[in-house]
Amino acid sequence: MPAVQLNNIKKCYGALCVLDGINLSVEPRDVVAVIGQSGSGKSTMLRCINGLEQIQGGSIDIVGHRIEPGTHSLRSLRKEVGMVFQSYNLFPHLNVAENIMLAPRVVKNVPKQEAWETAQMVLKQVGLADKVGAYPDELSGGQQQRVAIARSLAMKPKVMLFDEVTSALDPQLTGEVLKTIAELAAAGMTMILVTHEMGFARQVANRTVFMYKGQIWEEGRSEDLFAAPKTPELRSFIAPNLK
Amino acid sequence: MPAVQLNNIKKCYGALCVLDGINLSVEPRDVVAVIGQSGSGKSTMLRCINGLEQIQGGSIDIVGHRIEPGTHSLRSLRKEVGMVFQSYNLFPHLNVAENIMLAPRVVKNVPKQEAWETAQMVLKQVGLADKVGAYPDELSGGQQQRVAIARSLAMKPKVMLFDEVTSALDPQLTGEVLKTIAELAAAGMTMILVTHEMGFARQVANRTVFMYKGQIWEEGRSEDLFAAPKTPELRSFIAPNLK
Amino acid sequence: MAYQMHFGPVLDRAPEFVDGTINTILLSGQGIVIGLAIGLAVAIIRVEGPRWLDQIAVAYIEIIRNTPLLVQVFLFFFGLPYIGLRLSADTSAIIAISFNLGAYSAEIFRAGFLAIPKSQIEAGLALGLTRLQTIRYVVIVPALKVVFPALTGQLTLTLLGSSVVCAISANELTLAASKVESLTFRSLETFLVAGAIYVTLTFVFRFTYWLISLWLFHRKDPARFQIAGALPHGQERVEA
Amino acid sequence: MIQSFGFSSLPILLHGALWTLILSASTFVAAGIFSLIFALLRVLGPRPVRLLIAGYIELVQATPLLILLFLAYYGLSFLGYYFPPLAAAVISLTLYATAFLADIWRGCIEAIPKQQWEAADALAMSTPQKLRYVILPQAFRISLGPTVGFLVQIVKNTSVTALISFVELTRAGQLLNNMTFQPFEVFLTVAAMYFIICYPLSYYSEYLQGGKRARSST
Amino acid sequence: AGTVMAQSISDIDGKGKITIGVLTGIPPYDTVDSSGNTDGFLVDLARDVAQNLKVQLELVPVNNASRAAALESGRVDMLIAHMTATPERAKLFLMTNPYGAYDMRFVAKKSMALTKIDDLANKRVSVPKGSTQDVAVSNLGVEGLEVVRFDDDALAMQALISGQVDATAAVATVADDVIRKRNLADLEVKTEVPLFTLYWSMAVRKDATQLHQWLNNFIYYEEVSGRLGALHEKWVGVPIPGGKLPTF
Ligand SMILES: Nc1ncnc2c1ncn2[C@@H]1O[C@H](COP(=O)(O)OP(=O)(O)OP(=O)(O)O)[C@@H](O)[C@H]1O
Ligand SMILES: Nc1ncnc2c1ncn2[C@@H]1O[C@H](COP(=O)(O)OP(=O)(O)OP(=O)(O)O)[C@@H](O)[C@H]1O
Ligand SMILES: [Mg+2]
Ligand SMILES: [Mg+2]
Repeated sequence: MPAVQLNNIKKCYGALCVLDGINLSVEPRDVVAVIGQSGSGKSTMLRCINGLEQIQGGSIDIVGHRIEPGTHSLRSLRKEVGMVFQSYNLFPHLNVAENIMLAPRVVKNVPKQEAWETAQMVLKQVGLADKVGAYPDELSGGQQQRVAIARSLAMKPKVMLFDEVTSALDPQLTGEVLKTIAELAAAGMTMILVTHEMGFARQVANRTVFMYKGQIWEEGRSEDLFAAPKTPELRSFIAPNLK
Repeated sequence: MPAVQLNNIKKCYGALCVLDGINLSVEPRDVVAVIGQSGSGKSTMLRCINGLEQIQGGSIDIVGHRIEPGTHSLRSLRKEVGMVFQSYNLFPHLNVAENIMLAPRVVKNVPKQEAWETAQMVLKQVGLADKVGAYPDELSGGQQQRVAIARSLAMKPKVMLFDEVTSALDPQLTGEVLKTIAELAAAGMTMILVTHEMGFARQVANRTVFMYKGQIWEEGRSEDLFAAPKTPELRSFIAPNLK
Repeated sequence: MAYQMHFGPVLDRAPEFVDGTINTILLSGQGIVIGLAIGLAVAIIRVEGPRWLDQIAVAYIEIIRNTPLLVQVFLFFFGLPYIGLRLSADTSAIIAISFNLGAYSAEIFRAGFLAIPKSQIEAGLALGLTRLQTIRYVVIVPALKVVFPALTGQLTLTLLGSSVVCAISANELTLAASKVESLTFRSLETFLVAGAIYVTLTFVFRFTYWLISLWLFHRKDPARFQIAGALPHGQERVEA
Repeated sequence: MIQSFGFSSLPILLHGALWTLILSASTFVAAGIFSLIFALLRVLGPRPVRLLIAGYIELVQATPLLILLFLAYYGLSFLGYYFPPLAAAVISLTLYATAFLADIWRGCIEAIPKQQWEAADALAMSTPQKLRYVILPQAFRISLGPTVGFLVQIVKNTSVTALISFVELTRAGQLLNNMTFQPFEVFLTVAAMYFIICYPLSYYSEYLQGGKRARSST
Repeated sequence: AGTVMAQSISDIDGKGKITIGVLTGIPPYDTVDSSGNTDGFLVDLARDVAQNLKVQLELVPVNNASRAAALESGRVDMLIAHMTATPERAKLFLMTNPYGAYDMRFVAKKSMALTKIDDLANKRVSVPKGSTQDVAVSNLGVEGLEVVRFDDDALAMQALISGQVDATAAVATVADDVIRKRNLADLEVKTEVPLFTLYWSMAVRKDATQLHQWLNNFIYYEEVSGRLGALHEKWVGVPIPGGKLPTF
């Protein structure tokens, strides 16, 4: 059974449909890279998958939950789907440990001791065990982003969604974060990641999806897709990245 | 007689002396570029020259006025010394013409008609004759900076001071502004300009001053200075710019 | 100056002033606690609530903010009995003060909420928090930090504004002062003393707000946090 | 004599409302003049003057208007100065409003970036010229919204002059209540009248501030 | 502004004006016209004072809480403000012979038994702040009686009408007027427990002995000439209670 299955979903703002019949199936342990021009609907698709946006048509099956137009109670779903944003969105008034422990404590009622141990574990996973007491504004962008990943991991999600998590970072910091994600991939996490880093998509993702004007224009195994793009749109999209 | 003469000036904040015995002599029609690392005291020197900062020692002779520690009434001096800032500092509530006409009208009591003609002339000089009625926030950064230059010119200054007037601009807009300054230089204006644009300093300034830790570390004809820096500090400062 | 000050007879009435001061503290203290609760609830309604509820909230806020507290006090005390709700002067005063502060603080809280980026709220939701949990754990503290100066300014106005409830004989400092005045006839001295007490109270309240802000916004020392947090993991530290 | 509350009572309230307006307007004008001076001195004056004004602002903001009014009204009499109630009311309200308005305006003046002062300096302008042509026009725009908002506070605060038997809207309401013993009707009408005066001001204030936000975000 | 404190008749003559503080807002003794001006018994008396002194009149409305300050501070030259000459007040001001009186009575629900003072035990009684009722009721010494103070007589009465207190200490004539006109059928003036008859004096500052003497004389003349009774009838509709006014 696929971990995530999008069945012909539609998402419209008024007359403008920014997702126009998307079908996608993601198997457990798949790492799917989503690429495409700005405005092609990548973020919107991700946001629909964990219910930050309502869909207008179709349905989404995800780790045993079903989202349809009008579905409202998404909390149980979100417990199992992590999401990391471009702008980190750490909570500035909480330190690293508190940021990480918050959701397990209040959403899952995990006892404090256990939440604390999980926090240390996930921090070690992202290589920041020593920053447990720091506040977000005391960290570099790359460190903040890794804490955000750790925060998601602490909920022990079955699927993780990443939305251009490195585009606000300079090249060096980008490296740190991509390394963390690659390790997660190696550990078998199911992931969908929107990215502008073609090289990374190619190396880490086993599948790549190219979006164009609200549709999935082309998709396939990453090697194949980058080596032999079929559509002229994809070809012109990846051209500058390849030279 | 030099247009500007700094005699061993000192400027201290508490124990920290950010200008530590500066001697400099600028002849009429000289164009002096001031270069140096961030924090070396370039802006401070400029600000002392037109009295925005009080000096603690030494004296400044400028177009017939003398500034010493404790000198207060600097208005007559400032009528003859123009200054342009990195952040343009146009008056946002006045349009271009009003920005330019304000000081001539209220400081020099120039009749309205004459001020208006001067405004048109200086605007033509900076290539913005068509923007006379625009408000600052309707202009690009480069245009704003050129209006700021025009505003200074309208006071018919004998000396002009420029403090990194292009560092907030992107390369294209920088070009516009530098062209304006080069034209002023060609027309014989006495100028001191702090700049990070080494190429520009080299081409437009006949003399260049290198500041280092609050002192004039090295100075001379621009060609000589850039071609054969004597001190290791200057050498390492201009090295990356030359390759 | 023809007039001779005599503070003696006024200061002999110190117990009355002490009583009045305590009552003023209790009155405005309760008003502040209830008022802030109302304000928070109304602000949440304004940001999150359905449209019709939002409109009621707006009407409430505008009515309160555009009429004098004194008139509101009169209405609560003399008006409510006409619809069968009889409240004591002190209760009416607390309610009037609470509703008054509620309207002002609602707008302040709302400004704070709007100052928090939408992405913070989405981050909370994406972690599986409910909207209310998101507000509780993610939004309130940073929002409060943004508006804390405005809020404490309003609380000072509430403390001082509580003086008008003496008009309905609610027990507080100004009423005590009137009583002393009518017994001693030393009006100027009485009101100078009352004024001095109010000024002192204001500074005491402000100091309290400052302490609260320390408690709310001051960061725990990371080093201390690590030690405290790591305590159950003694062996780990030894190992490291 | 005891009467009933009805349309015949309205003139009393309207007359009171008129006085509320006169009182508010006079207070605003007087406080405006002092506040401008105080705000400027608070920013530009010599240190002792700045401290003095800061002290005044702190002290007055920490005292209830009611007490202040009483002290000003009778305190001045004790010192041998007798003013008619309107003048006394305006004086006390001005004392109070100045402490807040001067603070608001100081904030607006300080909100103008230091570079604007320097640019004007570099153009050889004198301090009065800088204020007149560069700083105050900009500060004025920022201050418009908060100032109109504070006007609402002034209107409402005039109600405490009822204590010195100045017959403005609230006192008129009290007197009418004494004659009719129908407090609910009387005070509801009074509240409505305040609302009619204040709401347009609040609305305008919000509009001014909202309008500004919209502009600066583009 | 800035006039000297008038202490003697010649001071007042010199000024050409006398400033009198009168209590306002107590129907039926006075009424307010649509411009907020007060007219009534006390105002008429003040007019007579000015007329007899042959000077202009300046009226200053005062309330119970502010009247002492108004006189003491020099804001007014004298008070005609329903002030009762208690020994304590007499230490601070010179009080004239009484110019009028009212019967002070408790007003309460018909259902409330009030035949002796002790029936007020554990009851809440409203009074105007700083008034003689305030002093009198506060000094009754009844166990558990709570005195609730309001800005003026009308608010004190209002508190009873809206049920906020069990009783109020009020002027009998005023209370009757209110009960009749407002149809407050469940209230009544409790006649079994006379609180007291209060006589009102005018007040001047302590050192204004000449003015004080003149006012005593004025009051005597107004009474014997029938003017005083006529004015009271005009506003209150009944003669001054208590017959011949006392002197001291
Ligand atoms: N709230 C909204 N109302 C109207 N249109 C919207 C809204 N949110 C997004 N859109 C539109 O939806 C389209 C897809 O946006 P989306 O953010 O998903 O693009 P993207 O592929 O993530 O782009 P980028 O690479 O710039 O992040 C865009 O055209 C955008 O303008
Ligand atoms: N008001 C002040 N108080 C204390 N130190 C100051 C003050 N203003 C400037 N300085 C210090 O004076 C030194 C010189 O500053 P200045 O702005 O002149 O440097 P600069 O050469 O113009 O640098 P940049 O290229 O960054 O503009 C710096 O070390 C700065 O920190
Ligand atoms: Mg996106
Ligand atoms: Mg600089």
